[in-house]
Amino acid sequence: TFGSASAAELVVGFSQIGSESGWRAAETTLTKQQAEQRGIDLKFADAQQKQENQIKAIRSFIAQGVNAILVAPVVATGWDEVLQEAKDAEIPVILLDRTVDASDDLYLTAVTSDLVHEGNVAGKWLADTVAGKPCNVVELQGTTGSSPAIDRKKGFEQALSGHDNLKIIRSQTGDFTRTKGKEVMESFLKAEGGGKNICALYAHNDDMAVGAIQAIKEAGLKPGTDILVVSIDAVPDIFQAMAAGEANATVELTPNMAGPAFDALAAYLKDGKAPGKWIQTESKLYTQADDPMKVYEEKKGLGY
Amino acid sequence: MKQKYLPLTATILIFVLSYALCAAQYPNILSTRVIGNLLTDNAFLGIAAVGMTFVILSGGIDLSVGSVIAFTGVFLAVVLEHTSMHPLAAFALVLTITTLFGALMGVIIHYLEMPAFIVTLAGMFLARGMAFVLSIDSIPIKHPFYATLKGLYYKLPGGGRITLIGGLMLLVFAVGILVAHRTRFGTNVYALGGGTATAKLMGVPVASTTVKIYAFSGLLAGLSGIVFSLYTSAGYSLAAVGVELDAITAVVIGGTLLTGGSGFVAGTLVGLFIQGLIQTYITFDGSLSSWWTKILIGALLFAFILLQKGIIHLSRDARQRA
Amino acid sequence: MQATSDNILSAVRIDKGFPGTKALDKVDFLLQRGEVHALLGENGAGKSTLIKCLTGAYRRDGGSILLDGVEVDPRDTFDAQRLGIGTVYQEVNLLPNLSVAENLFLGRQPRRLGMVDIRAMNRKARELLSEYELELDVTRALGSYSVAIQQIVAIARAVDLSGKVLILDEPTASLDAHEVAMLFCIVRRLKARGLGIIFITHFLEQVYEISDRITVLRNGRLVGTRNTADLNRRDLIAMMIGRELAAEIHAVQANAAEGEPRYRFRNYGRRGRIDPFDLDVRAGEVVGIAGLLGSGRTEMAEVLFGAHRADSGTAEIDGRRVDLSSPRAAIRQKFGFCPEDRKTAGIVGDLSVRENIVLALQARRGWTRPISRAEQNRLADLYIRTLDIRTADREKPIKLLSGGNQQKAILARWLATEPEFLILDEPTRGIDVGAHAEIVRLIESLREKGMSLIVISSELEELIAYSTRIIVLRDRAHVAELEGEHITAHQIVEAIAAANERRAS
Amino acid sequence: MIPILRTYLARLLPQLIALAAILIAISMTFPGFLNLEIQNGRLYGSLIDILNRGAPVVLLAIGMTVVIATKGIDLSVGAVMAICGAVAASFITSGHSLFETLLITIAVGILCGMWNGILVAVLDIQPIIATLVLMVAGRGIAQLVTEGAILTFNDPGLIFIGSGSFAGLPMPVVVWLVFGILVALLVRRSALGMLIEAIGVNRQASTLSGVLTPVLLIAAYMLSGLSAAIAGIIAAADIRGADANNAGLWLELDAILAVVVGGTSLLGGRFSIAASVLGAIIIQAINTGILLSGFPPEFNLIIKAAIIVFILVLQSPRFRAACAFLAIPRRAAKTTEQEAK
Ligand SMILES: Nc1ncnc2c1ncn2[C@@H]1O[C@H](COP(=O)(O)OP(=O)(O)OP(=O)(O)O)[C@@H](O)[C@H]1O
Ligand SMILES: Nc1ncnc2c1ncn2[C@@H]1O[C@H](COP(=O)(O)OP(=O)(O)OP(=O)(O)O)[C@@H](O)[C@H]1O
Ligand SMILES: [Mg+2]
Ligand SMILES: [Mg+2]
Repeated sequence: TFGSASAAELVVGFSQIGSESGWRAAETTLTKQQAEQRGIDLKFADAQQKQENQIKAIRSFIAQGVNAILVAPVVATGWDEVLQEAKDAEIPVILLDRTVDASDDLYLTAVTSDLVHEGNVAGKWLADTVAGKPCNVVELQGTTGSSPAIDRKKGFEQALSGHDNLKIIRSQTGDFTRTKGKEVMESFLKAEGGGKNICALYAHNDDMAVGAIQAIKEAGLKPGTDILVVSIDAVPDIFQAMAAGEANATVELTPNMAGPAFDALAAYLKDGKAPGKWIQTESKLYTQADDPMKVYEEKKGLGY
Repeated sequence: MKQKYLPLTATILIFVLSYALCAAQYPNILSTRVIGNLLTDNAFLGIAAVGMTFVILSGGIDLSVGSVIAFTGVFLAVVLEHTSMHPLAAFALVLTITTLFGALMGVIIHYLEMPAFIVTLAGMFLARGMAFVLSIDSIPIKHPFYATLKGLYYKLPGGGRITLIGGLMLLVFAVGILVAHRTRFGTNVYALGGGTATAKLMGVPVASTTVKIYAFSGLLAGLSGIVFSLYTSAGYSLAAVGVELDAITAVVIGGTLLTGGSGFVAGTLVGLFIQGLIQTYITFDGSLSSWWTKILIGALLFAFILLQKGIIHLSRDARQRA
Repeated sequence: MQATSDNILSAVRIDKGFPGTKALDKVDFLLQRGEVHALLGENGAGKSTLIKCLTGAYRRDGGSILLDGVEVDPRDTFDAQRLGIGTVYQEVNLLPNLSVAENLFLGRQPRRLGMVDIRAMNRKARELLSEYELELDVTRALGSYSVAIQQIVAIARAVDLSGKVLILDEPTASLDAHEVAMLFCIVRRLKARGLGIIFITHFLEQVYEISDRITVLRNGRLVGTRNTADLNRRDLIAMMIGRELAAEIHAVQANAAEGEPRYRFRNYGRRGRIDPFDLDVRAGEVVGIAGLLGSGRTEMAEVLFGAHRADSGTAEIDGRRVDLSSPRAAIRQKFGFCPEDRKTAGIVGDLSVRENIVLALQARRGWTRPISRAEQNRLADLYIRTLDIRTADREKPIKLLSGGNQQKAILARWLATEPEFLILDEPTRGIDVGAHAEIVRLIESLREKGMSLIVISSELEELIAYSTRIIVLRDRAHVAELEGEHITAHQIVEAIAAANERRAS
Repeated sequence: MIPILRTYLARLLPQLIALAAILIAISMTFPGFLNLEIQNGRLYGSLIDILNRGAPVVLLAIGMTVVIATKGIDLSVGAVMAICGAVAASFITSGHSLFETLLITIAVGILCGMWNGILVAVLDIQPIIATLVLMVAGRGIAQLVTEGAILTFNDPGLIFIGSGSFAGLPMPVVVWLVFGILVALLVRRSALGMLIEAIGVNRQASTLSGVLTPVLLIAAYMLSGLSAAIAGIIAAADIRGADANNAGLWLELDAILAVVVGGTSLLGGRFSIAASVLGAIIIQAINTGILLSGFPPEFNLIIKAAIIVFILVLQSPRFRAACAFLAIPRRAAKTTEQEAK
C-alpha cells in the first residue's frame, strides 16, 4: 500500500520488547541484518518493556497494512484479541523467543528456545559436574515475575530434583543486571560464611553471573574453582570469563530468531505452506572446553 | 477568550496541527482504524489519568496508579481462576479494595501531614508487592464473560472500532469533567490546589476532600486495572510499570499545573491523544532504533511543552498590546 | 460589664500559647448584639490569634466560648461559618486560582439537580458585589485582581456568611477612603439588623467613626473594655502601648528639597502597566504617590525597580544613563523596594527573621562573600531594636510573626543595604499607631540623611506629612504633581476628580 | 561551637534513631551482620557493603537535596548516570587517559544538569516535566553511545574507582564522603545555602531582594548533574562496564525518597545534606537487610514499603507532636513549632 515500496518488496513489522540487555540488542541487530539480506523492509517498534506498547504497535502495523508481523512478546498472556485482529486482516504473525498463551491458529509459527529446557540443561550440567558430592547452590533470579526467571528457575529445579546432594540455599532476584548481580552475590557471600558454604552459583543470565564473579573475586575467592558458575544466554563477556577460568558453563540462547522466522515466512508466502507451530532453537551448552576465546571473537561483533 | 482557557486551547491547537502533519506524511493515520485504536489502546491510561488530574489539581500526586493497575489485574485473574465468583462481583470487590487503598493513602497524607509524593511512592511499592505475592506468573483470564465484554464494540466504516473500553474511557472523562466543574467537591479540589491553609480558613473540609481525592484516584486506578485486564485478558504483576509517569505527562501536557489549582480534565484527554499520536507516528515511521525512539519521544515531549509555552506567551503579549 | 443576655458572643479566659510566646493569656471578650466592637492593640498583641481561636482556626489551650448563651466549640472554620460567624482574616485569605464567584460561594454554591448551577452562582455573585459598587467579571480568577478588590470580595463573602457575628481583621488596610465609607455603610446596616461585629484596625479615626466599644489587648493580655464615647484618643493610645505616645504623626510640612534632581526618568513606562511618565527626584526628597485603587501606583513602583522591565524611556542618575532592567540592576544602583504584597513578594516565610533581614544585603554581596554569623546577628538585633520588631528571638521563622512585625522586618531588609533610593509601597499598612509614628519618623530621618524616597500610601494624612512632592495617578498615568503648600488632602482629591472630569469629557 | 553541634545533632536525631533501629533489627535476624574484619587491607563486612552499595543513591541524594531545596525535583538523574557511565566507558576504551575521561564525563553530567536548569529557570517549565524530558531521552542517548550493549573496559585506574580501596574504605565510600563534605561546606560556608533556601521558599520575594534566582537554579541542577556523573562513573567502574540499559534505572525515586527520609521538605526551603546522606544510607540498609534476610524476592517490595511507611510515620510532624506530649516539655515546644510550619 505504500507508494514508494516496490510491489515485490515485503514489509514486515517487528515489535521488539525493548532494549533492556545486550542480548536483546543483539537480537534486534540480527533481525535487522537478516531483513536487509533478504531485501525486506523492516518496520521496527521498540515497546520500552510494555505490553500495551506492543499491542499498540501491532495495531498500527495492521493499520499500515504490513505483509507480516514479528513479535517478541514481553509476556505470555493477553494476546488473543490483537492476534485475532491481525488474523482478520490476514496478516501472518510470527512469535520470536517466547510463545504466548493463545490458541495456535492465531499465529503462523513461533521461533523460540525452550526456557524451561535451558534451566534444565544448566541444572544437568551442574549435577553431572559435582557428581554426587554435596553442593550448596545459590541462585540469582531474573526480574521477579518475568517468564525467563520463572521458567529458568523451574527447569533448573527439575534437573536438581532427585539429586539430594544439590541444594539451593539462597535465591534472590538480581533483576538480570550486572550491578544487582554483584550486590546480591555480595550479600550471599556474607550470609553464607564468607562464601565457604557455597559450592555453585546459578544465574538466570550471564550478565548477573559476570557481576557475581566480580563479587566473588573481591571476597577473596576464586570463581570457577571455589564456586562453580553456570548461567544462561551465552553473551560474549561470559566467554571471556570462561577463558580466564572464572566461569564454568553457559547455555546458549541464540539471538538469531529472525533468520528461521523469515525463512518460514518466505516459504509460506511463496506456496502457502504453513510451517510447524514451533521452531525450536538449540539450547547449546558451552563449557571451558569449547575454546571460549574463539566463540568470543565470533560473537563480539553481533551487537551484544 | 478567557485567560484560563489559554493552555487548553493551545494544547488542542497543537494536537490538531500535529495530527495534520502526521497525516500529510502517512495518510493512513486518518483511517478510522487508527482513531479507534487511539481510543482503545489508551483507554486504561486515560482512565487513570482522570484520577491523576484530580490529584494534581489538588496539589498532590499519585505514584501508585501503575502498581494498582497491576494489582487489580492479578487480583482479578487469581479470583476468577480459583473461585467461581462472577466477574462483575469481582469487579465490585476489587474496586472496593483499590478505593479503600486510595482512601488510606489520603488519610495518611492528611492526618500525618506527609508529602503525597512519598506516601504514594510507598503505596506504589506496596501495591506491586501485593501483586507479586498473589502471583508472579502471568495468569490468563478465560472467563466467558470477558469474551462477551470484548465482543461489544461499535464498528466504524473503514475497519475501526469503538470498543467498550474506549467508550468507557470517554464516559469516565465526561464524568470527570462534570465532577471537576459542576460539583462542590470539584471546586474544593481546586481550592486545595490554591492553598491548603487558605482553603481551610475558608471552611473547605480539607480532610474529607483529601481523602476523597485519593479514594477517587484509587477507584479510577482500579477501573483502569479492570480495563487493562479486559485489554489483555490476563493479570500480570509486572504490567503497567511507569504508567503513573505517562499519566502525569498526559495531565501536564494537557495544561494542568503540577503545583495544583489550575487545569482541566478535558485537557488531559488531549494530552493523552498527543502521547498516543507520538507513539503512532513512531511506529508508522518504523525506522528508529530503540534508542532513537526514546530520544525522539523526549524531544517531541519537549517540543510540545515549548510550543504550548510559546502560544500562551504570544497570546498574552497580544492581549496586553490590545 | 453589660448584662450577659445581650451578649451574642462571649469568650471567657481564652488561653493560647505558641513556642516561646504566650499569645493569649486568659483573655475575656464580650460582644453584644448590634454593636461594633473594636479590638485594638499593638502589632503582635494577639488580636488575630484571638480571632482565630474564636473561629476554630486555632485550637485554644483553654477557656470557653458562648454563642447566644450556648457553649460552642467550633472545630474548624467551617463549623464557625455554620454557626453564623463570618470572618475576614488578616491578609487576604481567598483562593487566587478560583473565580471571584467561586470564592464568594465556596462550599455553598447554588445547585440544581445535584450539579452546581454556575449561571445562578455568577448572577448571585454579581448581585452581591454590586452592593459594593464593584462591577467585575466574576468568572475571572480572583488572583487577576488587585489586593484591594480581593479585600472587598473577602468582605462581601464574610458579610454574606455572617448570620450572627461578623469579624473583620484589618479589612481596611488596603482600601481607600471611598471603599472604607462604603464598608462602613454596610457595617451599620448589619449592626441595625442586630449582628455583633468585631472590627480590628490600626486606623484610630475609623475606630472612632464606627465603633461602639473598644477592647484593648497588650502582650496577649486584656487591658480593658471601654465605651468608645468615653475614651479619648490619648488614653486609648496609652492603653495600647502602655505609655504616652510623644506625638502622633506631626503634621509638619516637610520643606521642598533644593538642588538638582539626582534621579531623572524620561518617558519611562511599560505598555499595559503604566503609561510613560517623567519623574525627577532629588536627594533628600520624599515623593509621595497618591491615587485611587488600581490607579497604577504599584505598577509604577515595580517598573521603577525593574521588577517589570520598562519598555520605553530612559533613567539617569546624576546625569549618567543607568540600566534598571531587573531588581538586581536596580539594587546595584542602590535602589530598594518594599513591595505592597508582603505575603507573596516580601517575606520568605520559612526563613528566620535574621535571614530575612540580611537577605538583600547578602544577595548584593554575592554568594561567595557570606556575611559572618556574628555580623548577621548584629544587623538583625540592630533592626529588631531600632524598628521594635516584636519577636521571641531572631531565629523565629518570619511567617510566625504578626503581620505588622513582618512589615517592619522587610523594611529592615532594605535599610540593611543602605539604599540611596528607596521605594516603599504602602509601608504602614497593618502597622500599629506606635510603629506607624516610628515609620513616619524613620522616613523623615532617612530623607534628612539625603536619601531619595518614593512612598505609596492610601493614607493621605500620612502622605501629606512626609512628602515634599506628591504625584497623583489615575488610570495608569500621571495626572498631577503637587508641591509645597499645594500638598493638601483637598488638592489631591481635587486633582483626582479633575482628571475624572477630563476623562469624562 | 557546642550549641551548633547540638542543633546539628538535634536535626539528625530522627534519622540516626531510624538507622539504629534498622541496623538492630537486621542484626537480630542475621547475627553476623555487625561483624567487621580487615581483609586485603580493607574493611570487610555487611556494614561496609551498605556504605559501598549506597554510594550511587547517596551521591544522587546530595545533588537532589539542593534541587529539592529550590522547590524543584530532578527525575533525570538515573538517565544522566547512564549517559555518564556510557561516556566514561567509551572514552576510556577509545584510548583516552583516565584524567581526560573523568573530565569529559563530569563535563557531560554538568551539561545535562545545565540543560535541566535552563528549562526550569529560563523557560519556566515545571521541574518534574522539564527533567522528565531528559529522563526519557537520556537513556536513549546513553544507549546510543553504547549501542545497547554493555560496554566493558579494563582500565585499572577507572576500575579502582569502583572497587579499589583507600585508607581501608572502599573507593565509592571515600568518593561520596569527600563529595558530601565538599558540597556541605560549599553551601554552608558560603551564602549559597541560605540563598537557595530563600529561592525555594519564595522565589518571587527572593528575586525582588536581588537574589540571582535563574543562575542559582541552574547551578542547583548542575550540581545534581555533577552528582549523577560521579554516581554514573562509580556504577560503571563497579561492574567494569557501562550498562546503559539498567544503570541508574529508577534510582531517581530512591534518591528522592532518601531526601525525604532525611527530612527535607519537597516544598523546598530548609535542607540538610548530612540528613539526606543518612536517608540514603537508611534506604540502602533496608535493601541490604532484605537481601540478607533470605525472604523470597516476591516480598522485597512489601517489606520495603512497610519499613518506609513506618519510618515516615515516626518522622511525621503529627506523630512527633503526639510523642512530645509525653516527653520533656522543651522538646514539646520544638515539635509544635515544626507543626506550625
Ligand atoms: N503560628 C504561630 N506560631 C508561633 N507564634 C505565633 C503564631 N501566630 C502568631 N504568633 C505570635 O503570637 C503573637 C500574637 O500574634 P497576632 O498575629 O495575634 O498579633 P496581632 O495582634 O494580630 O498583630 P498585628 O496587628 O500585627 O496583626 C505574636 O507574637 C506572634 O509572633
Ligand atoms: N475597580 C477596579 N475594577 C477592575 N479592575 C481594577 C479595579 N481596580 C484595580 N483594578 C486592577 O487592579 C490592578 C492593580 O492595580 P495596582 O495594584 O497598580 O493599583 P494601585 O494603585 O497600586 O492600588 P492598590 O495598591 O491600592 O491596590 C490594575 O491593573 C487594575 O487593572
Ligand atoms: Mg493580626
Ligand atoms: Mg498598590
